[in-house]
Amino acid sequence: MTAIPLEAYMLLSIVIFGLGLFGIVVRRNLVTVLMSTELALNAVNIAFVGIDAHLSLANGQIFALFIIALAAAEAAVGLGIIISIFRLRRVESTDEITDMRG
Amino acid sequence: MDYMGLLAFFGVMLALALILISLNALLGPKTPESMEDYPYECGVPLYDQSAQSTFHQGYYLLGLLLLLFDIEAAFLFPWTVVYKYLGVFGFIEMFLFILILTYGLLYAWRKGALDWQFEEEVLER
Amino acid sequence: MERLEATFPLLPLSMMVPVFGSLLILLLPERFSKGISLFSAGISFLIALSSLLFFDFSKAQAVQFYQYYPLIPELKVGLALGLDGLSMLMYLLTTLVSFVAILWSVRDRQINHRLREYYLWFLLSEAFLIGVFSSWDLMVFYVFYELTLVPMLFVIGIWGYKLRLYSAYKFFIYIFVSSLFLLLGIVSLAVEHYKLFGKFSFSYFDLLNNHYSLEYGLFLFLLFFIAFAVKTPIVPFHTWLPDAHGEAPTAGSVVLAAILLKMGTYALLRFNIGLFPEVAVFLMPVLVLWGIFSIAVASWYTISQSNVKRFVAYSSVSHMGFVVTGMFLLNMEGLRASIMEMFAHGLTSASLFMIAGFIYNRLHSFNMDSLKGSAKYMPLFAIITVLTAFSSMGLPGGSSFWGKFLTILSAREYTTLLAFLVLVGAFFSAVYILYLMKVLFLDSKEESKLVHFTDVRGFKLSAFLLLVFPMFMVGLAPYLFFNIFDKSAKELLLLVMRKLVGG
Amino acid sequence: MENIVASLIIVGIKILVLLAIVLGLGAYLTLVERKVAAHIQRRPGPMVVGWHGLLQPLADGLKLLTKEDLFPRYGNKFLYNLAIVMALVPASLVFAVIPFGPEFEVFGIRVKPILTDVNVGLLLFFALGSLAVYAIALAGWASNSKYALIGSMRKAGIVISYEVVITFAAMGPIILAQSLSTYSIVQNQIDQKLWYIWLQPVAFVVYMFAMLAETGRVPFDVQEAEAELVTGFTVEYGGMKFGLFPLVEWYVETLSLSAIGVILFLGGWSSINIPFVGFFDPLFFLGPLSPFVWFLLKVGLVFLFVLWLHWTLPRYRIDQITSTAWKVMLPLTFVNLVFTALIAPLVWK
Amino acid sequence: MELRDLVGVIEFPHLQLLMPEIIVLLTGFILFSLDLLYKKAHHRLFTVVSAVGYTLALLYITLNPFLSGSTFYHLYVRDTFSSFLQFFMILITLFVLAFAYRYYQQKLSLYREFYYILSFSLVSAMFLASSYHLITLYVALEGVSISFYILTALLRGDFNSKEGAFKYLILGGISIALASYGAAFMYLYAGSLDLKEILTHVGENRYFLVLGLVFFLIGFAIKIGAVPFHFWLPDAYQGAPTPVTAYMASVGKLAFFAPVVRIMPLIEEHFAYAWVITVSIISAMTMLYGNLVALVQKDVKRLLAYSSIAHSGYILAGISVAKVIGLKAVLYFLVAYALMGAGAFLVLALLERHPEWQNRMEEFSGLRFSMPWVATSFMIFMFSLLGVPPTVGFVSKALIFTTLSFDRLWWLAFIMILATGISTGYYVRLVVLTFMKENSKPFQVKSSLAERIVLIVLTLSVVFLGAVPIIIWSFVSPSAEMLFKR
Repeated sequence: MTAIPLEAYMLLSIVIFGLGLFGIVVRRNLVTVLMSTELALNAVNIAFVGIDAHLSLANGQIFALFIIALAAAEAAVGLGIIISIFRLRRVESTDEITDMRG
Repeated sequence: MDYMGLLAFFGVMLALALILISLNALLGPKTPESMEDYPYECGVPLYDQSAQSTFHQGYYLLGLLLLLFDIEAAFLFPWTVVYKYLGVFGFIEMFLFILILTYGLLYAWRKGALDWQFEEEVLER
Repeated sequence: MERLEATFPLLPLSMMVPVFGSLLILLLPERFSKGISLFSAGISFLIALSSLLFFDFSKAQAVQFYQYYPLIPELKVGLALGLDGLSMLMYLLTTLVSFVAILWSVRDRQINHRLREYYLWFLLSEAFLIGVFSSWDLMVFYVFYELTLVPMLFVIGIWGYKLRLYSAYKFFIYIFVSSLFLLLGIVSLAVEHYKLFGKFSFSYFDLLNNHYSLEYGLFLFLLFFIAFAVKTPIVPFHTWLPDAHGEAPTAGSVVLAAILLKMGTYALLRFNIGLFPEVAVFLMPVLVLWGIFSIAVASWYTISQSNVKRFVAYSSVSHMGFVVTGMFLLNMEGLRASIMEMFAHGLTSASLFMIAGFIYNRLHSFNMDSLKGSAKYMPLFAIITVLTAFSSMGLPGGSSFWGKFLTILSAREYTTLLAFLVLVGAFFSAVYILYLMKVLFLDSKEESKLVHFTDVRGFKLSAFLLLVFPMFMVGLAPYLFFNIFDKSAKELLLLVMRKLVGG
Repeated sequence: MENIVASLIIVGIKILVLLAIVLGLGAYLTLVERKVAAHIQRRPGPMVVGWHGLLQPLADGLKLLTKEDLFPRYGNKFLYNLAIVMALVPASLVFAVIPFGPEFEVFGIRVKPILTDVNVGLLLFFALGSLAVYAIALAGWASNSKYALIGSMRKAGIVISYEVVITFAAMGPIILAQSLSTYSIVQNQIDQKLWYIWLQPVAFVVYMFAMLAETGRVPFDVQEAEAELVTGFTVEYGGMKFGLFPLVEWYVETLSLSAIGVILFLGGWSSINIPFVGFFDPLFFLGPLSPFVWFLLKVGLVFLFVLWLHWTLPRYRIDQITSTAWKVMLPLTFVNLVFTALIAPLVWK
Repeated sequence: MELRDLVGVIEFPHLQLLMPEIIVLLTGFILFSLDLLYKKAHHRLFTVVSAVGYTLALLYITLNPFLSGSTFYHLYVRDTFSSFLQFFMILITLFVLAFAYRYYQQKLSLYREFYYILSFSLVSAMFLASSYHLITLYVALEGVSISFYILTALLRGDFNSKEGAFKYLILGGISIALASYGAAFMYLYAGSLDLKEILTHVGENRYFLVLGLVFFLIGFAIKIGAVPFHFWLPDAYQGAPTPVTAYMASVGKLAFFAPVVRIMPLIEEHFAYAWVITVSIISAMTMLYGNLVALVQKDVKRLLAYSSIAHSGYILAGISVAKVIGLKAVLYFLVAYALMGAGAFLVLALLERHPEWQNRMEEFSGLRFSMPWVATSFMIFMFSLLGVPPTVGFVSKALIFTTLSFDRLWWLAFIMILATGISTGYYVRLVVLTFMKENSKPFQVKSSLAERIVLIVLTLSVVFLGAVPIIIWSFVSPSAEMLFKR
């Protein structure tokens, strides 16, 4: 049985990472932006796991595990902040939170 | 190879699901009526078109809690499998981990995240 | 260079006296401020005078009262304090002028609020200035050099005249930014020393051993020169000066003109010539012509002023032109002229600013016209004014005479044309003084406003006398002063020759 | 080459069996439920179609297939259909990691009666279980109807609460078995001569609670709450699309969760256990078929237990359900985990 | 089974190495428990408990300054460098703590979470300063960042606070994603997660390493606020509660720069060229941009935020010279900025307690009359940020100049002079306003004893450590030499 080549993993992860960054830049909805950052982090996970399979090591998977955990924490905090933004002012778009300028 | 079986099964189930979804469109009668595709409102005329408004923030909190605890579970799974080889050290590590988790749960508890108070100031306290 | 270690911490002490005084001012009630500052400035002046007794004139080229306190041994940064002939002169000037400035302030009506801060800043500035003139470590020199900015910023900004905030701001930015180049130059020297000898050093004596290619030397020279040219100032860089001097309170202008400008010329002499003799020689024609240009342009500006303070300020610029010209002529007479002019200008400009301040105290105006008729109603004041003015103009017997005369002499050593150019410069500077004289004594057809005011007396008179007396000492017995700095100048010249011949 | 062909055939057969279980058994369980419910309420239940209503599921299926295909006017069509896929596929995929019996030999080929004995079988189970939330949330959201949305939020809230609980509850058996593979968990129970329920009674109870909640069975069926929300998040679905949701939720999921419960706590296909001594098999006469029968028997018993509860208990409020999960069940599982970690060395060989 | 081999070599961790971290962490947990179990606990109790904990950790570091070694399979490294940075992190956290209670009381935002999130972020920051291992770095980085997001958002009813936090969160998320993606590439190159091993590894496909390093450093550049990755910083700093801003500006800077500084010695010769070029260009942009934009600010907090960006630029200038002298300069600058940045923001924190204080520039006019001592210390911080001797700001700038001259990066030195020249504009304007303008509206705030002590200590240390630079230098120099020793 042939293993999936590293290039495939890397390509996938790069594509997803790019999508994440693209989403952060282009999307306007607060939650979508947050999700895009999480997407980018998950792309890193794919890369790590793929590299691990390629090198037959385990360190990358541990890294991926930590990324999962901390990304979750970040998402939790992010959602909290978004909710409190929403409670203060009914905004949904990043265009609307530009009180501070200069 | 194990996963190939899984993949095949997944394909079969996906196909099945798609078939079952589309069967009604093929087999069912088509009798268009003006009101038939209105959302169900107990017969009362529709108040507003979108129901996708806000819901109780308790659900958000549940979501956040799930996020955190499920992830911590992901840390515990590897530990459960190799616990045999870790000995006392593994036990202490796990104990600390669980302790911290319990603290997190306690925190959510004390801060009222688990009580569905139907008032505004849950997050703020 | 030879260093004579001090057995007695003279320089630290004379720096600590004002600092200690300022601490006392902070701690004691405001009504003691005047007395304390007067007392500590006087003490440090006395210390400076008495240090002349211990100064070994036979070894005036050596650094005497030398002491070293390491700050960062690894980089060889340390508090290296000492006086050679040149710094000795500047040290004397500093303590004298500081004392005079404080003496003047005691009766200055402009200084009527926040007295405690005022005297605090003056004492601190005296301490920093002593530090500037006695440091032999470039980094420490830079620290003191920068530190002198802070007191002056506050003095101009708080007790100055109408445009004080703008002037203080401008003054600080000009000097601070230009001196950043100096900082870069200083650290580059140390790094160069590291690359040559494998260890850092900021000590002047070590850095004398550095040698550079001409291009690199030129680059470093310019880094130093920018800072000092702004400080001195030389003409295109002078625009901060009229504002700062014009808006500062009298005592502030006195210290600014008499000492702070000397920092620039002193440093040019010490560092630009001392550390980069080849470059100095290379650039000599440019710099000399630049100096003469500076004299001429500044004189032109001076004549067109109607504000006395700005008048004096511009005249300072032109005097500084003499100093720079003399210095970069790079012969014995030139250096003598330059140093003498530095000292002389310290005295005369201080006195001129005090004259302006005196008039302002009486009439609340800096207009030239206010001086009209002073010869009639305030004879003592008029006499002092005349003495100062002639001294500044360079009449024989006046203090500036030697500076101008020797500059011409030294220029004569190169070509007569150059001497002629310097002479033209001297002529210009005579013109504006004569213009001042005209206003003072000849334009008295109209009724003077000075009728109802008393003449100069008391504290202010003694302040004037403290300046006028040395002016004539310089004019009449220049050898007293040549004794102090001649050997240092010769040493500097030797340095230049040695580098040129040996290198 | 032959091996590959053989294994392909075996995989094919296994998939067919699983399909039969998911669709056939799933469908027939509706009949079982209706009969059980009817008998609990002292009535006969469906009696018309076929003998004692045996053909009723078929008739129901046919009826559902010939309904008109409706779609709520303001909904999102893609998500609306995706919800069904997301409900059916993961729920049925769980069966891939359920071992129905011990390894046996047919025509010289050793066959494990499990589709894929992966070494992270339980992890796969939890992962697929988590996906169920998406189906629910999507269904409610895509319908764009208030009743559907409220129902789906309630259900999702419950499912995510109990997802955590069920995960932690399952950790006890995993520690004891030192494996995440479902097959070896059962094998370990047999080797250690111990059903894990004897050491994990608390975890088992918690697991059962969580199972009821996850499948939306009474007493945790607030997502439907007939009197309030009609049929909850499925209110806007019609025809076969409507039919699939209860099929998945009430039968396929219940069945798979029962099976996993049996595997984790009741020794899978092993016969009756006397702790640390051995197994007692009253069905020995069935020979090699006995493990399979035992497994089905246990699953069936657990399933019937669920049905029994469903038709006897009242319903709780949503906040009561979730706070029970977090305040009672989760701490219990924590304690159980530490306890298990302490006693685990006694069990290991 | 290889599993047995894998876990068979369990070493017992040398816990004394991470005693300071453990103490701070325990403090955090004690605070946490206090909050959970004792609902009526007064904030003073929280403050005292945290202060005691931090002081203990500080004492431990002070008493064992040369403790070094690594534990947890090289996941954690303690050396003089980390002890040195940690010392200042804890110290400044203590300072910030003194200002917290009254500030939050004034802003009606007395969340007890502040105390323990503060200590958790401190622990993460301490870990960030003491590891070569990418996993530890990642976890610590996330720890610091997440705590910062929360701390930024903890101001009741203040939209700016939430807005700043959200922007910080998103950019922080990108930065972490980039950094970890870089880590993935480096891992692919060397098959190891230890930065030391990665950067000394010789293997094929060197471009993976370069790519990884670039991503990794861009991640940190975002955290540091280097232009063009700075967008979040002014908003986050302005939105955050001011004590938190002080904390983020000082401890955050120490923490986020630490890994970058650790990489410096490992930049090999053939990397050095690219390193110098990229870092120096970023540095030039950062200092110019920060100062230019700060010049036109009307809000002092935002102005200081931009000045913080500019200071990142100065520090980056030192980093661009990956030599031992550069490292020393950077270390000195980091500590210097931590002290003076914290000081400047803490003065603001004190002033913001006045209910009508809006952080406008004009409000500073005549501050000298209403609060002479606060004005004086503010002046000293401004002068230090500007780089007037004999403050720490001056010494650090001089050291950066030395560094640049060492590599003959004249253009960067001139840009730095230009940037400093621009910065003169606003720093001196603030001083001029404070001391030389008349009072338009007297603001008076009563400060507590602790606040007074902290401000005095900070002011004096800014002056004294600058006048006698040998004190910090004697720690900076050996740490830098140690890092460069292979």
